[in-house]
Amino acid sequence: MRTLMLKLEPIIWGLFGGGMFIGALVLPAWLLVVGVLAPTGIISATPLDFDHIYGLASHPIGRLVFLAAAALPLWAGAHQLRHIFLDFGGLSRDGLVGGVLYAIALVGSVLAVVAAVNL
Amino acid sequence: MAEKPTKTIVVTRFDPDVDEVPKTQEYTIPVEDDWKVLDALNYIKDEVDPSLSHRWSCRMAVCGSCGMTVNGEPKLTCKQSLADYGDRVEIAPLANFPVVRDLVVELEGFMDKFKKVKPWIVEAKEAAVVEGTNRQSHEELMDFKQFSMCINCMLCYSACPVVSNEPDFLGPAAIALGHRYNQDNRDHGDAERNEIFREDGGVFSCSYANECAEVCPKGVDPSGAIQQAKLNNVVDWAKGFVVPRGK
Amino acid sequence: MSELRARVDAMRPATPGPTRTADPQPPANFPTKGNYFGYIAFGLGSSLMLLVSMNIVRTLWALMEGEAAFRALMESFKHPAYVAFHALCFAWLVWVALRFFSLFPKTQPFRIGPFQRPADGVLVAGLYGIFVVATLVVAAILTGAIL
Amino acid sequence: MVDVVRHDVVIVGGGGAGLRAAIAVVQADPTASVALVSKVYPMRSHTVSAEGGAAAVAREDDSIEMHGYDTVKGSDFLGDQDVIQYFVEQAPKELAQLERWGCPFSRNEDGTVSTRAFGGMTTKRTWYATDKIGFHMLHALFQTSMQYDNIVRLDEHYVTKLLIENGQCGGVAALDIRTGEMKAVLGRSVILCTGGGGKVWPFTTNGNIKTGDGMALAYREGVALKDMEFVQYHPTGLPGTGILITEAARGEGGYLINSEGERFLTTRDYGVGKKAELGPRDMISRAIMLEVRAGRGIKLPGKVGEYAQLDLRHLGEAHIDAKIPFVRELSKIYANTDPVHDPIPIRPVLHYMMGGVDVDIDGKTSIGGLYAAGETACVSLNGANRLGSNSLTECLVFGARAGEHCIEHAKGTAELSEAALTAQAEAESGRMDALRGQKRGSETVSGVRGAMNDVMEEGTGVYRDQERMSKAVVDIAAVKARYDDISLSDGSRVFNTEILAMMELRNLIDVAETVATAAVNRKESRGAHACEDFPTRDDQNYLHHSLVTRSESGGPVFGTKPVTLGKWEPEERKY
Ligand SMILES: Cc1cc2nc3c(=O)[nH]c(=O)nc-3n(C[C@H](O)[C@H](O)[C@H](O)COP(=O)(O)OP(=O)(O)OC[C@H]3O[C@@H](n4cnc5c(N)ncnc54)[C@H](O)[C@@H]3O)c2cc1C
Ligand code: SF4
Ligand code: F3S
Ligand code: FES
Repeated sequence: MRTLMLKLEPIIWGLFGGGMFIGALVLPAWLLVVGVLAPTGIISATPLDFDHIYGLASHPIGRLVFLAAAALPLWAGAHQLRHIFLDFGGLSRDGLVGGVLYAIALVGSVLAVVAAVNL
Repeated sequence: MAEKPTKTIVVTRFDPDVDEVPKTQEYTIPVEDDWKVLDALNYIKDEVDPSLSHRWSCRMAVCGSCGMTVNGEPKLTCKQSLADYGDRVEIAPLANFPVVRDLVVELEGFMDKFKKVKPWIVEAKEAAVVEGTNRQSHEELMDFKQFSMCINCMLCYSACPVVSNEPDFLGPAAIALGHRYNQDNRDHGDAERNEIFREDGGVFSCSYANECAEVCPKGVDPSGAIQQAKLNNVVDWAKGFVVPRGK
Repeated sequence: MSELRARVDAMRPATPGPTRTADPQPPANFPTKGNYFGYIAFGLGSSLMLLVSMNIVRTLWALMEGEAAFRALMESFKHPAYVAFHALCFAWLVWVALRFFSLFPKTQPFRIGPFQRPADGVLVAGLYGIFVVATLVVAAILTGAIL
Repeated sequence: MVDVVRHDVVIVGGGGAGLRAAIAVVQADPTASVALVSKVYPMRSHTVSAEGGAAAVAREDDSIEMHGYDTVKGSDFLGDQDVIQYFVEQAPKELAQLERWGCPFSRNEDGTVSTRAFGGMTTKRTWYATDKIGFHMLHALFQTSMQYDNIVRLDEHYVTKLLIENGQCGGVAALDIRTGEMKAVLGRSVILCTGGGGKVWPFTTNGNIKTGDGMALAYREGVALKDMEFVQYHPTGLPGTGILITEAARGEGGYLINSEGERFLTTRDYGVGKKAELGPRDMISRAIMLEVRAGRGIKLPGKVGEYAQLDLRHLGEAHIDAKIPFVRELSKIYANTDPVHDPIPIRPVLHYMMGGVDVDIDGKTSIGGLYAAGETACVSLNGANRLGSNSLTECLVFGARAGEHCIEHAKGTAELSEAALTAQAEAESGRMDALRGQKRGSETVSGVRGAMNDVMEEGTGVYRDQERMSKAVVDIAAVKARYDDISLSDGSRVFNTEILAMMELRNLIDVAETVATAAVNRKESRGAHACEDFPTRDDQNYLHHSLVTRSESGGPVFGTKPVTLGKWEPEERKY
């Protein structure tokens, strides 16, 4: 597992970098609007409205943005967690931990693709 | 005459023939206000306890021998003012290194890593025998100049959490040095070095803790070098897809 | 945390030295003090992205499944615990984003093609600007204020 | 039993000269094996601290001839002209080679290597890398040397003795500092590249490791030390620490001023003429001393005495940061002065030893198989006064030449009796064991070192006179006696730095003794040797090199050797 991970480092790191970027640009707004302001009624409920969001997400560009915002930060998160784990002495279990984390990211990405294609 | 101010210097001592593990020893000494931390150690060595061992030479922040942990932080002791600390100053060997004696650490591990990155100009394969000098624009020089300023003082290694945990990690200074040559337009060794950078313990082991850059006394910014090297590797790797390797 | 140790083989040479050495000590301030704290908080913060993005995957999935599923999901977001969690993530990620952007410039080569990398301060200011604008635009789109 | 390691060539010292020699050996013979023995990791060698630059003809408006003449004149006609001719011819090749090895030289607009003005040089011929040439040169050489697996480094090994058998040098006895054990490092030829001995004096630009070891090692085996009275005082060191502010600061346009704010090198006649701040070092150091004597020095409390100032303010921040950033960094850290806003306090400080192990142009000493190069050697390039930026180039040119000749010699020589050489190392090992933690009288290493420093500062300063020099000869003998009463307190084997300090002190005292002896025997003023009672140069009686050899009983014996003249006849040295 670890050997495979080492081979794939450049891609993973690329995904990580992209994920950090997209995550930093999109996620805070998403969290603020959909996660806090709308549910508490501080602003109107439009962001929670199916038609509105569906409209955004089904647009070709919307699909891409949603897909990117869903899939890439998964890799960023998985990668960072793996490194934190390493920083606390997890080298001997890096293969396992990294494997699980990246598997999560991979599954999430696949689900995101399926959803983004099929909506 | 007014009494000179004094400070208590707490020094880590270790003699492998006698001590199981390192211990500390305190020295209360008169100090001058323009002293560097190193001056206090030299005072102790000369006037109080000649059995204290520490490395130093240039006392002008350029030879890189005098790195130690001062009050928990890695410092170049000939550069660091003693006056920046209170009455008690703790001086220990650099973290993350095996300790040979007192404040002297084992450097051979670093020398191994240093050599691994091929820190020399690799000539182009078909290069003709040259006389004279290469041309290099100021901009080309600036592509790597910063990374050539490393004095091998090892502060960055002693600050990096990855170094504590991954024995194979090439580490900040060595990678910065390899990257320095990759960025030098006179060098043709990128491919070989990138290969090494991709191995276990290469550039991708760095978590970008950035502490290496924080502690570097020479402004080398090894963490920047490592991230740039990662980027180069990704580009390189992507190119490898388009143009298969093994030409 | 006092149990935290550097590996005994950290920085050990390929061929062991001729005399016995004392074990390496870990950096004294790791992980709770100074820059280390920031670094760890950053790492943990960006790991939050994993959770947040999973939520986006979930949202996408719900969108695919249809209006009922989506509505149920949105309803669940109204739970105070969920709101608190999202608020925490928001604050943390804003900080993560700012730290990320301030560390970003030096990861770039000094020259990109014929262009000289701008001064770090300028780049950081630019990135902060992009961050603010992007956040506002995304928020505006989500709220339906534009588009 | 001591460990025995065998190589073709043994090089002592990993500074500029030692590394260049090592590379020269393996390039001349790729099968040769080299032991590079150094008491510190090579990149810690004091070459690292050189700031200003390295000289070699590079520009259209310059010529080999001019570089030669400047060097001869700088040496006050005591340089050997065949050596100087070879040096100036080789210099551009060596620096170009260093460039191809990756040294990050500063550049001109068109991408060629940039050169700057330096003291005593007619035109801009000093190649530089901002103000850290030594650092970059050393690291480039060290890193380049790493690609040769047959250069075997023995880092942190302290050479205590040359192994000599039948008048041939067959290796060195080296103390492994890490283990405290002696090794016999055998080779068919040995090059000493151990650098200078600035630590003889209390106030010096030199680092802690510059203790004249190579000079003393050779001296103790009967090799003569040449021109030892000539030691260079650099005009601009920081008071207190002695840290160097490079001549490049003046090369880039800095002024020297006295307490009245007067640029005294232009307003008064100190012999430097229109060159002003870019006059040779000996003259400018004397000018500063005379200013101080005339009451125009600036006083500081404490031991550092009076000083002058180096004013860079008119250069502006941008120029300072572009060309001499390290000067700014050093001034800020070690003098609490930002040269952009305030003049830097400076005073003359001991910097460089023109003299050293007597060698010929090939680096050969009087002992077969023993060579020397770099600051530790005296190939008679520098004569009575070195021009700034010639010495780094010297390390390259004569390091390479010594390397090439010594592998030739090694190939043509039979091995010496290994048993005999090892027995000597064995004896050294015993001596070391006895020395470690030895209890004698009440003296300490630092106490005796301080006494030696005081004697030499008093007797062999910028200005000298017969009375003070004679006194130094007597006093240094007394210091030598005190040395035998030193007690040591560190009895441990591993990384025992006290025993190193003890052995270094021995070397320093030997060097000091030869300096004082040579000085008192030169009753004239020439180059850096300025006698107040003999204020002029006397070519009639003193146009010769001084040699000091060690007598059977251990004392110094004075002798002389002719200077090789050539196309440049001695003339009055006026700028
Ligand atoms: C502050 C400063 C600035 C200078 N600036 C310039 C300049 O701008 N231009 C210029 O041309 N020159 C300059 N010089 C002079 C020049 O740097 C030196 O003359 C030159 O570097 C000497 O090089 P070296 O190789 O002979 O010796 P060093 O670099 O001193 O190396 C000596 C080596 O010998 C080893 N060694 C010594 N003793 C022993 C022993 N007993 N056993 C084993 N190893 C031993 C040491 O470990 C070291 O590796 C400057 C000098 C100083 C001090
Ligand atoms: S990168 Fe900086 S901290 Fe690390 S060894 Fe080099 S100079 Fe020291
Ligand atoms: S501290 Fe270590 S983790 Fe990377 S950025 Fe520096 S090498
Ligand atoms: S003594 Fe040289 S860097 Fe501190």
